[in-house]
Amino acid sequence: MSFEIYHFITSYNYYIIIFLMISGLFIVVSKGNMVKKLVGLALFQTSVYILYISPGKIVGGTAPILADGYTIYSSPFPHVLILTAIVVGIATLSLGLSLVIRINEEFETIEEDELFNNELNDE
Amino acid sequence: MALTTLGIIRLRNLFSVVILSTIYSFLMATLLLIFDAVDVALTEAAVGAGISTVLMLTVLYYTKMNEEKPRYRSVLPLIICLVVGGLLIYGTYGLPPFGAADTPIHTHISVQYLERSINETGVPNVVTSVLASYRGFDTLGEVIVVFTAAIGVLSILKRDKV
Amino acid sequence: MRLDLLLRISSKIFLPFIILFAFYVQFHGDFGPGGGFQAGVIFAAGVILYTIIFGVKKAQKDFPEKIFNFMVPLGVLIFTVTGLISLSKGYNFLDYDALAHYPKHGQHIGIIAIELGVFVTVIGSMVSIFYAFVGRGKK
Amino acid sequence: MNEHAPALVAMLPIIGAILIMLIRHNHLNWLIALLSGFGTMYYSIILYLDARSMETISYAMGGWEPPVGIEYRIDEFNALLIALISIMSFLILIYAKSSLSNELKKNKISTFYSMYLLCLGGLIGILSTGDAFNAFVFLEISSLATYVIISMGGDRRGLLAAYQYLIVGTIGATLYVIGVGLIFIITGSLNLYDISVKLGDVELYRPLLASLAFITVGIALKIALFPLHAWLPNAYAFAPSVGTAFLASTATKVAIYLLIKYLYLVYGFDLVYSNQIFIFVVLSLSVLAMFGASVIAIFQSNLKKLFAYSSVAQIGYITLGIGIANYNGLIGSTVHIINHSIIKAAIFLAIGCLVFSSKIVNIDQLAGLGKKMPMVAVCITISSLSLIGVPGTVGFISKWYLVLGSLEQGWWVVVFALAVSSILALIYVGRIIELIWFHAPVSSIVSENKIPFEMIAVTVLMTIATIYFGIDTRLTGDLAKIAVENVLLGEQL
Repeated sequence: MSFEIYHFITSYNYYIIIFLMISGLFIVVSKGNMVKKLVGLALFQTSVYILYISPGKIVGGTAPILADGYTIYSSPFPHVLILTAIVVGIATLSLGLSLVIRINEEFETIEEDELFNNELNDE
Repeated sequence: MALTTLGIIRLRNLFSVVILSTIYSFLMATLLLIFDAVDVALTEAAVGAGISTVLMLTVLYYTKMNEEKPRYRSVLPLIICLVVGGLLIYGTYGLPPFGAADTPIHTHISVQYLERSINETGVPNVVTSVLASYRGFDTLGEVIVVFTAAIGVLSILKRDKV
Repeated sequence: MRLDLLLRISSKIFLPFIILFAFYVQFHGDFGPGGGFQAGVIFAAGVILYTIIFGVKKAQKDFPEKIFNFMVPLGVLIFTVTGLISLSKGYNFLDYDALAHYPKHGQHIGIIAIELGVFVTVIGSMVSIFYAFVGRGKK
Repeated sequence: MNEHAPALVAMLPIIGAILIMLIRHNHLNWLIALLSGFGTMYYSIILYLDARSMETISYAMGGWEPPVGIEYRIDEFNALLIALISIMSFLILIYAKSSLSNELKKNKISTFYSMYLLCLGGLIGILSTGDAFNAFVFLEISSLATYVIISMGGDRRGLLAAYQYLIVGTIGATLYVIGVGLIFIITGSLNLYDISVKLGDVELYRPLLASLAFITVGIALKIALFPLHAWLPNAYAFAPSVGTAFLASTATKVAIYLLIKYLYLVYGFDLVYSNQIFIFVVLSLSVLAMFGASVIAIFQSNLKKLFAYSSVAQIGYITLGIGIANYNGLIGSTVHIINHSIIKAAIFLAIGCLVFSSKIVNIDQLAGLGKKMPMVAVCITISSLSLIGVPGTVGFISKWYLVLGSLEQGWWVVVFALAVSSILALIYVGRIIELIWFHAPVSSIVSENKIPFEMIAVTVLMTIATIYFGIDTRLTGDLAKIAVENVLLGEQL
């Protein structure tokens, strides 16, 4: 049992991630408003960043910019990946938002319930 | 952060949602700073809190400010989330504790980057050297993603010439 | 109106610094945090700020949309051409060692070149996307 | 330059896309697209021949040896698929010019070509990369390009379809990234080969299983594996005809390859298939897809939607082979990837001809087509028959291998399912064939445009291919055998 408690305390970063991730995913799958869905999607993606970054941290380490006087650096590898992921995230977001603008123009609503029931399913 | 997330879930006013997501991004940037990811923190602050907020507000200018009440409630989303969450807890259980230095992430390839970067590329910021050189092809992909998105947005939003 | 004036003047004062900061982030990326992407976003944020304060019309006159639209493919082109140059010299794609006699030197040139490519594309894309968003107009 | 073929194959389409956007000339853009498509095809064939003569080609991007740098790893299997999709997309490009100028606004055509090439480059990148994160980046390139292509269809519902796919696709990609992240935490590496070596002595079994689940579900969203298929019919229905043909014949196949790669080359046969739950889920979902989607297809009135649902069902066949996981089952899957790609290209190109000449979108408008447009009618008939798996067509070959595979495992239920789903396919295809040949023409349908030669030519070519490869099985069957023997089951045999 003590191992479990120890484990829980030392891995708290993962539980933060999981909470944020689930909230983001929940917004995406449960909300009908398209803008809100995209916000949720952004949250979902953002929470993944910590999943990558947090294991790269070393206690007592410093940012991976080499300088005299420091010997322990946190891992630069995940940082690079997440930089790419952020870029992909904003690209997706902007494309999604532009689709929302057009959808709003064409259908005058951005609520999914109304749209999908009326447009896509009745043929 | 948890509070802002809950706020985003509960609030129906989209303006507040966007502002909350900006706050979330700033908090995220701070957190990333704590994790020593300075480059990422800078980017997240500029992108998450800057550009995406501006874009979302522009969209809100065109659309309605309030989210409508969902007509029916479904348990399915909750189930999906619980399954994913359960799987994540299952999967992360037993992973190396936070802040440890002897985990595979640190001992395998990162070490090589840290040791080789200055000699092979002459760049002290290891993030830059990995980004631009060791994994330069990823960065090329990333630029192509931005390119694709920009061309796509232009094609979607440009009015057709009559 | 006075608030507006305050904004206009302060943003005019700030704008050069934002642009300057963007260039600092761009060229200092080797030593401190930053690089092409961050610099591009900061630069674009400067233009966006200008647009918000002075309106779309004036902004598009001072920073014409066409330039930014052109920058989008240009940056990717810079990037790929860098890769192709190393290819043409018999090295692997994106191997910067090909760019100069000493590998380390070549790496340096290569990193600067591709960061420039990233910078150009990101400015172009972000500003183009923003212009496309605000230029759509309410129907 | 041949030793750089791995890089060139992925980069040529992208360079073409950049040039098109730089020049934006109305007549040149098709030419540039065609040229870069041809270059890609040329190098992909060279690459395949190389892969056959050498063992595995490892190409280090940036000259950094893997796992430090990003590696492109070409074996007989993915080289085969690269060659397949680049040949398909080149042929579709020939077809594209007239069809697009009919369906799209003039100022959007250059964007379409650019997106088409970007999507192609992205797909080839996914196929050839040996790096988990690089695969994600290229997945996003192709996905973003796909969203744009879908939104360009002209129908306003295309916007909804694109948005829907964007949400689903991004969730899928993010789940994939989570899975990769878990592997990354336990191995510290992103190179797939390196990972597969390291996973052998990882004690952390739970994160491994969780990552397997995340990656599978993430990719399954992209594959449109039943019941995660909701985005696909709308996407196919509202994209421009050329876009539909391209996506149907390439995009899902690439995602399937990615899944196969993870299951066999990264996690390894033993890990995946010692897990009974996993096999059960894959098999039952495949069978469900074969039934469910076929039943839905029967009730569709939109022509493109019907064949989109049939795609979902056909994907079920491919994943079925993956679930069966013996020699014949895998060959069945591989052959079906190739065959289905050809069949669906033929069908959607034929539908594109119909849209071009008389704006036909619904099934009842097909009545009497056999008399009005015999060529197109014959093409649709033959390729639909091959969808059912009539002997003498390609569809038969893949089903044959799948039946063999399931018999070997002694799974009679699966054999039965294959038979029933073929009957279901017969129902929806039969309805179309009946309308085409045995009904009087609907007078309200007028053909406005004469179909240009190259459109007919490419459609006929694809149709002939569906018959040729059905009779002469040496090419597809043997290539698939080589791929399966040497790459997937290398250690088992």
